[in-house]
Amino acid sequence: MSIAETPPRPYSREWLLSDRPSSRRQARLGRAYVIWRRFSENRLALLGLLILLALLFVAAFADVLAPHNPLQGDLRNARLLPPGADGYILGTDDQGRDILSRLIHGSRLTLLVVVLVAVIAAPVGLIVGTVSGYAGGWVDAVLMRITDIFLAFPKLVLALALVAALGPGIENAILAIAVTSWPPYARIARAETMTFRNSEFISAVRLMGASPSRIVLRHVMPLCLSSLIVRVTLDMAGIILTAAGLGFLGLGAQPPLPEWGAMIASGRRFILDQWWVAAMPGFAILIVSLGFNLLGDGLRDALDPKEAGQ
Amino acid sequence: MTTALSVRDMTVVYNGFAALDRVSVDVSHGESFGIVGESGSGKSTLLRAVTGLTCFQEGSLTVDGRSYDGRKRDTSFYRTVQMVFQDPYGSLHPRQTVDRLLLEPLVIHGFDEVDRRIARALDEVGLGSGFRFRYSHQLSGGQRQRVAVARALIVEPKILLLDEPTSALDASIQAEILNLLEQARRDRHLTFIMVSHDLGVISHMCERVAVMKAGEVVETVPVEALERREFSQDYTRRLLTASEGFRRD
Amino acid sequence: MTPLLNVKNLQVSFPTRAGLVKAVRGVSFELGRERLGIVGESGSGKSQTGRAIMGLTAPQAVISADRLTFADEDLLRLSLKERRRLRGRRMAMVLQDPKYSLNPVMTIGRQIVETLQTHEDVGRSEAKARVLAMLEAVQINDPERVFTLYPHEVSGGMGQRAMIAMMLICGPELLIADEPTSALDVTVQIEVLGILDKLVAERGMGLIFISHDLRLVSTFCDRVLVMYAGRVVEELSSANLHAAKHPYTQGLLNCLPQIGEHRHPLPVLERKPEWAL
Amino acid sequence: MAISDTNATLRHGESRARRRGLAILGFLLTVATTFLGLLAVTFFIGRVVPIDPALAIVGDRAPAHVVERVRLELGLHLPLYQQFWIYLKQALSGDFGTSVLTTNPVLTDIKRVFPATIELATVGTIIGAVLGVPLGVLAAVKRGSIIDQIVRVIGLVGYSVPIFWLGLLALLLFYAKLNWVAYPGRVDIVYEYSFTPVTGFFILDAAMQRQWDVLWDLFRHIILPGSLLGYFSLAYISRMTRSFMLNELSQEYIVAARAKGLSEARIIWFHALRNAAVPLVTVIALSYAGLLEGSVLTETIFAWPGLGLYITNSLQNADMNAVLGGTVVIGSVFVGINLLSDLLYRTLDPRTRSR
Amino acid sequence: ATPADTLVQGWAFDDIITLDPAEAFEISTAEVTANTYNKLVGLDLNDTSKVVGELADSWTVSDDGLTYTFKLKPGLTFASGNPITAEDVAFSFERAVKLDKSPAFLLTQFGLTGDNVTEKAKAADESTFVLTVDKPYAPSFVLNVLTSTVASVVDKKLVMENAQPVTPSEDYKYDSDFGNAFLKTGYAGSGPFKLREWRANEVVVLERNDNYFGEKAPLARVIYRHMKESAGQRLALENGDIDVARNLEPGDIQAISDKEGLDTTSAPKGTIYYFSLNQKNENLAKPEVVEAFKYLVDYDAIGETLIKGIGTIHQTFLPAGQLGASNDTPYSLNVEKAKELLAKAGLADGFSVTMDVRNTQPVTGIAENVQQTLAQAGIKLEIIPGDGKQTLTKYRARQHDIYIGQWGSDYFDPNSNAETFTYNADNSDEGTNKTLAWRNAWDPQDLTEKTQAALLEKDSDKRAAIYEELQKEVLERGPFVIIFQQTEVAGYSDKLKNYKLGPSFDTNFLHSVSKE
Ligand SMILES: Nc1ncnc2c1ncn2[C@@H]1O[C@H](COP(=O)(O)OP(=O)(O)OP(=O)(O)O)[C@@H](O)[C@H]1O
Ligand SMILES: Nc1ncnc2c1ncn2[C@@H]1O[C@H](COP(=O)(O)OP(=O)(O)OP(=O)(O)O)[C@@H](O)[C@H]1O
Ligand SMILES: [Mg+2]
Ligand SMILES: [Mg+2]
Ligand code: NI
Repeated sequence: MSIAETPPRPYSREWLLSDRPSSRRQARLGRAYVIWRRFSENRLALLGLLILLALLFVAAFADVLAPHNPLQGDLRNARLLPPGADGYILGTDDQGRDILSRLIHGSRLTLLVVVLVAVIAAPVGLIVGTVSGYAGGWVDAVLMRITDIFLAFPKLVLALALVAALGPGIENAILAIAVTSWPPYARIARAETMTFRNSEFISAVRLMGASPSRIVLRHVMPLCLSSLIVRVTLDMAGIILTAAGLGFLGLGAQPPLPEWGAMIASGRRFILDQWWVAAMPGFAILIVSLGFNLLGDGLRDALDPKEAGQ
Repeated sequence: MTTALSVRDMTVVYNGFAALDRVSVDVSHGESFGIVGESGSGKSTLLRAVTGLTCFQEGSLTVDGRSYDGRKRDTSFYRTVQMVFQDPYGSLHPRQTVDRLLLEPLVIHGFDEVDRRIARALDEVGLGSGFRFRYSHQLSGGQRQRVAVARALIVEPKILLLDEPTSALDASIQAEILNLLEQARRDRHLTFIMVSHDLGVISHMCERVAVMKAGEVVETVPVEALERREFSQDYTRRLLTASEGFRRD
Repeated sequence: MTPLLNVKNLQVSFPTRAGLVKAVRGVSFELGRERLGIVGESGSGKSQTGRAIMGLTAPQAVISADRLTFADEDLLRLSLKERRRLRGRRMAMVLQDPKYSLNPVMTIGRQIVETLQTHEDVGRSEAKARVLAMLEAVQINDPERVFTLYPHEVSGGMGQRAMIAMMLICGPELLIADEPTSALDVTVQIEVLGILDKLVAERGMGLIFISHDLRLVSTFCDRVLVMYAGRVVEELSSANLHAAKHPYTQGLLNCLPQIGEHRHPLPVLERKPEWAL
Repeated sequence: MAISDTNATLRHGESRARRRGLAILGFLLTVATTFLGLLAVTFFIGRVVPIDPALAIVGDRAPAHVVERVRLELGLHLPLYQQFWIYLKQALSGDFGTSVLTTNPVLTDIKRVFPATIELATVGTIIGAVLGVPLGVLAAVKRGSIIDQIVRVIGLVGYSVPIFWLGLLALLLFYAKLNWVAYPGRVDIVYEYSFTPVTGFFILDAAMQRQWDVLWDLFRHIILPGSLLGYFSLAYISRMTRSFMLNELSQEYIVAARAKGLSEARIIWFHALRNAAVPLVTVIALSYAGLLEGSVLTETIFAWPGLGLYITNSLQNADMNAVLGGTVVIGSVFVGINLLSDLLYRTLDPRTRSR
Repeated sequence: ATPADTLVQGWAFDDIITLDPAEAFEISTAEVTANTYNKLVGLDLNDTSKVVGELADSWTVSDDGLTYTFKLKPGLTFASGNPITAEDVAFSFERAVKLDKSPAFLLTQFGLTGDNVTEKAKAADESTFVLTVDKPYAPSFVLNVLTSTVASVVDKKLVMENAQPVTPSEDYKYDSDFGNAFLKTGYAGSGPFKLREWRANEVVVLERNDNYFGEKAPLARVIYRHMKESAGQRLALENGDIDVARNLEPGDIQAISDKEGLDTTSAPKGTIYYFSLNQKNENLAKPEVVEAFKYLVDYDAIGETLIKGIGTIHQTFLPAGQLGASNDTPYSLNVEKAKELLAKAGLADGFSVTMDVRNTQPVTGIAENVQQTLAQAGIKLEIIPGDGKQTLTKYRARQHDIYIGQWGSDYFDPNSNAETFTYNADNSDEGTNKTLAWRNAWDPQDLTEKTQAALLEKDSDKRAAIYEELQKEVLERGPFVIIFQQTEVAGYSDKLKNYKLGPSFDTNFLHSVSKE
């Protein structure tokens, strides 16, 4: 290995890929760059990223992008128009509202659901899992019993029951999905923690005299994080689908909110003659959750070279 | 000579299986003490029980005049006793840079001048500052083991436990690590307890050696006795013969 | 008599993201019915040399050689199927760790029988009889019992014996042993080597013994190849080991601590870039 | 060495029986606490639901005094913990009460609807496993090839598509436009009274009674929802198969098998797959459990008179007895399948067998 | 395709919770019992202001208007083969009153109680049944009530054979359940069809009653398949998997009537759709706001789209066809006027309010549309969807702001609707008569008495006049925004002969339907 005589220009490729970084930042950026390179080799993953960036963009600029008012329709004149008619690119629904505009505004709801569920469920799962895995003993037993109970519940039924109990609405749907989606994270985090728990590098940290909380927080959690991120990303699709399923059963977002699942549900009535009313939001869901899946898949390969077999 | 570490009748039981069976060992200050034995004889278990990574059920442990029970060790214990593990690939956190690895003990024990200490520790183990911000996967096995040694030494312990520190390394690199350890011991007046299955390494590094078999110490002899083949146990002889290479008869 | 194995200018390289990794760079040697040792530090290409001969290199690897013949077969020309017929029957390979190289869900007996039945048309009872005999030959006391055991149920030494039995059951002419004992305890290691040695001597096989332990190789083999960075830097007969010329070989010999020897500090290897050229 | 070997096994042998005893005890404890938890959570959700259970019994238009009387009959005036205690006692004696929706005992209802769900989930899992495993193996063996990409995309789309939507479109195409499959439902009404269910598994019943026309009709009904569920489990199974196979194929024993001169086919389909099968069984069992409990939406779309639909209907009608009973049944099935896959794991993996 | 002797109907009947006539009070159940049981009298399908005899051959009303004497037709039998006697009729009244289930008030409002019912409703002889009421009600009222399901005659012998013993209690003083458990899913009637099976949310199966005393039905079997979705019903109808689709939505009706081989039929029903403003909400309690809401519904657009074919715009509380029903539709969408009114109420900037909406069409669609038109006047409407039981629970507890729903007449007499919309004797939360007026905390003042008076008015014309007046009052100041009256529609295969819908839910008879 030759030692570079002249240090590479900061932020250049060489600088990032240098195997003797000279600062913490360079090391961190270098690592990120390597992951990015591995990730970006995967075309499908890039496609997924693109889809999600597009989703973010659409959500951010929904007001500008939407050609019509998503909530006010023209019942009398513009009901159930086919795609393309009268400037309604994707047609109109049974209230005479522009489907495209509703889809555009609905992206916000989708993002909201996804982000909130991730923000609620993932940390809960991570904490429960790592604590339980690291502590072992009765802490583990109690936490895992609770996890088991939630796992044994039929997911959608529990979500249904919760929404029925709390009343329909997007917030409650989010809560219900979050309540049903943390146990798998806890399981993963626990399993991973258990493999690390007896590993030598954790033993080494213990030998430094680190307290259990420090070990869990600073050493175990970061390790579980990448597989958790992958899992959460992959689960996003499932979350979107569950939210849509709740919406479909009428328990998600209330009308007139343009939630995609609820849009399918209301479009379902016209599927025979006006297929687009139900088909369009379905495509939107498919594309976005495919985006998340592609991204998660790419992340898995990039973050976990073993899984990708590289 | 004063006793740095004393283990009395230590017993460790895993699910009804006695990995250590009433083991007693005394190591005096400044001594280098070796432990040999076949795989599964309980060498690592002994070290882990001393450091509190594994609880021992019976027996007693005295380090530097203070006695410890099977379970708890306080922070000051870890400033006295440090350990280097066998597998250089497994003992470094895969997501942390060398810098972060060395920082951790300093933060825990509240050292000041962390930057200087890290730089000095790296110098001491023969790794320049160029290695400071590497991740462990960017290091070779020998370099990793140096980092592990640096990490153990950075808190300035008095006793260093070494669990087969070179068995995963090539012979040439083993020599470098052994030299490094010897140097450190001399500079810092450390007490070593070194586990190995290689009698050559033990006889090179240690003054006394305990031979373990199936969880028990079968005998403890000075290294010179090994060289002169003065020992009582047949098992020790078998180990010795085997370590001399293959012999066609 | 033509040598059993003739390797000339063997090259193995792996295309990776960081560019082409040349694992083996022009290795040449001949092997008769003798014990040849290959030593070298980790990553020097010992295993890749052995695997290339067996045809077990990962599919993405690029292999080339001026000459690669086994007995009267030109290995470079053979089809995959023909090479497969050679493997296990005429040339075999014992891997490092029995824990990983035996199929964990098959009994030991079945795995050995499988080798036999792949290459020879033998009935079940005959196969079993031969396998039992083979197990006995590798000094397993209770072959009937071991036959029915799963790999995890036997100790490392026992597993390695089974592995040897599996590879020798068809009576190959060439055996490549890739660090066959480095996962074992020293005392067991000697026992297993003893068995291997005896079988090679009795059956007149050619043996390539790969190890990073120069002392072990020199006591076990007739001839030693010393590899460094994918090349053979020196070829010696065991007897002349101490006359090694290459500084790398000398370094390897010197840096081992010995019982009853007092060199403080130990001499270490100073790697020279030109060695790798 | 032989001596130390037997010694070790002897020592292990002593504790084995005790450890097995502990394991069984632990398992029973798990089951018990899980049940208790299930019961508690469902019960309290049931009580929080802002629906007056009395209304469910007497209907929308009942006069006030009738509603009040039913409330008393149901014990709704009692404190919550007392209600739970009563419920617990009944549930433990196998009595989940009467469904107000169907007026049958909940258990009777479940016995009727659950086979439908099992039938559907079984067909789905069979389709998923029969297609998914080979696809996954193929993808792993030809990693990076076009086949791998195709399998990956098939899998990802399976993960991404809303099942109710796909079901709708499939119905539109295969029923409305092409008329290849039968109307949503389990069996044509024509046959509803010409054939007598015995086991509740209609396909089995029809085959045993040699009612081929009924069987054909059943097939036309189950094929679409079955394939749909099959697709979803295929997505999951093929993916996991691929990853397990990749893992196995990189193991040393595969190299050893090649060194023995085995053919690639035997190495892949026998050695690697046999090892991958060990975790795969769990995956398939999980996917089966998932289909059993997660087919609510499919059952809704395809009017499949199964447990998912039953629970959803009950939930919407505040029929809490039915919801609680159904949930507990699904929960126990989940626990049961987990246990079963554990047992299968043990039999498939010799390493866990004797440990 | 469906068998030739079997009629298969796709129908959403998730409201059925019991098939016991003494307990059933649901719309779907009414149709099933109507085809499987007989009552003393029934509506005259050709002139709904009249009743005709079913089991009764003739009847007389005493001069004081308190005693009704019914003479049964000769040779009547139950499906079981047992003869129908006046004893069975009396028993049917007795068990309905004593069981005291949801519909029992229809009979008890005539002064029948558990203690006196055996006296007041009794068999004078084999074929004479005498009913004594407590007040001289308008006979049209009494007879109309007797056409409802609760007055169905059950087979006393069969029922009592299946009755289960009960331990008497404070609430229920009798030692028998009068076959209630049995009849929930069982059958003991005399109609042209007998009930074979009901599986909740799956299927209702009727079979021809071969012991029917009248003309035997041509169909051997009638199957109702539970199908929730209009699109699904249409699809099945088009593919020949069902013969009749009963819950069609506007678009699908259009498609079916355009399709070769399929037909539609319709009949107005006594159900009206409305939304109501809870007077406990101080904004909604302002009279100007109430009026403004009536101007903030786009009746025309809704009529042309969302309810096209399944309803007609109707703004008064009496459905067309009932005595005294008025067809006034004075309101139409007028945002300006509404804004004016709101300004007058001091709410020029609008306000926020919630609406409980059950998850069914067309209610949801209408709610969403109203949401949009309200927004034009600055009123922010939040829709709280829920299933029927949920919204109803809230409605009955007077916890809603706005409730949108429907009201179907309990029996074919104006009093049913008048009572609920205009009667509220006790507007406190403890009020026992939970009429719609009460639920919306509306005190209709003098209207309560007028409603009572109409009940005793023997002269039909005068009675009608009272109801017209009541409707006018509610139209002006009632907190009810009534939108449309339901029209029931069925799409059917033209292989069917004589398939017709009746004027009410319990008159959708099938005994004359046949199939080619
Ligand atoms: N966590 C554990 N649970 C159960 N048994 C254990 C555990 N750790 C070690 N053992 C057992 O204890 C015995 C001693 O193990 P130990 O690791 O001390 O051996 P060792 O002498 O260090 O061997 P090696 O040379 O292979 O490292 C072994 O038989 C091992 O199987
Ligand atoms: N699949 C592969 N892709 C890329 N490089 C590889 C691959 N397999 C081996 N190599 C490289 O080939 C070189 C030689 O490897 P080989 O396994 O022959 O070493 P070795 O001498 O057997 O070492 P050891 O003693 O550690 O077994 C190493 O540098 C290794 O990194
Ligand atoms: Mg050890
Ligand atoms: Mg190697
Ligand atoms: Ni010395």
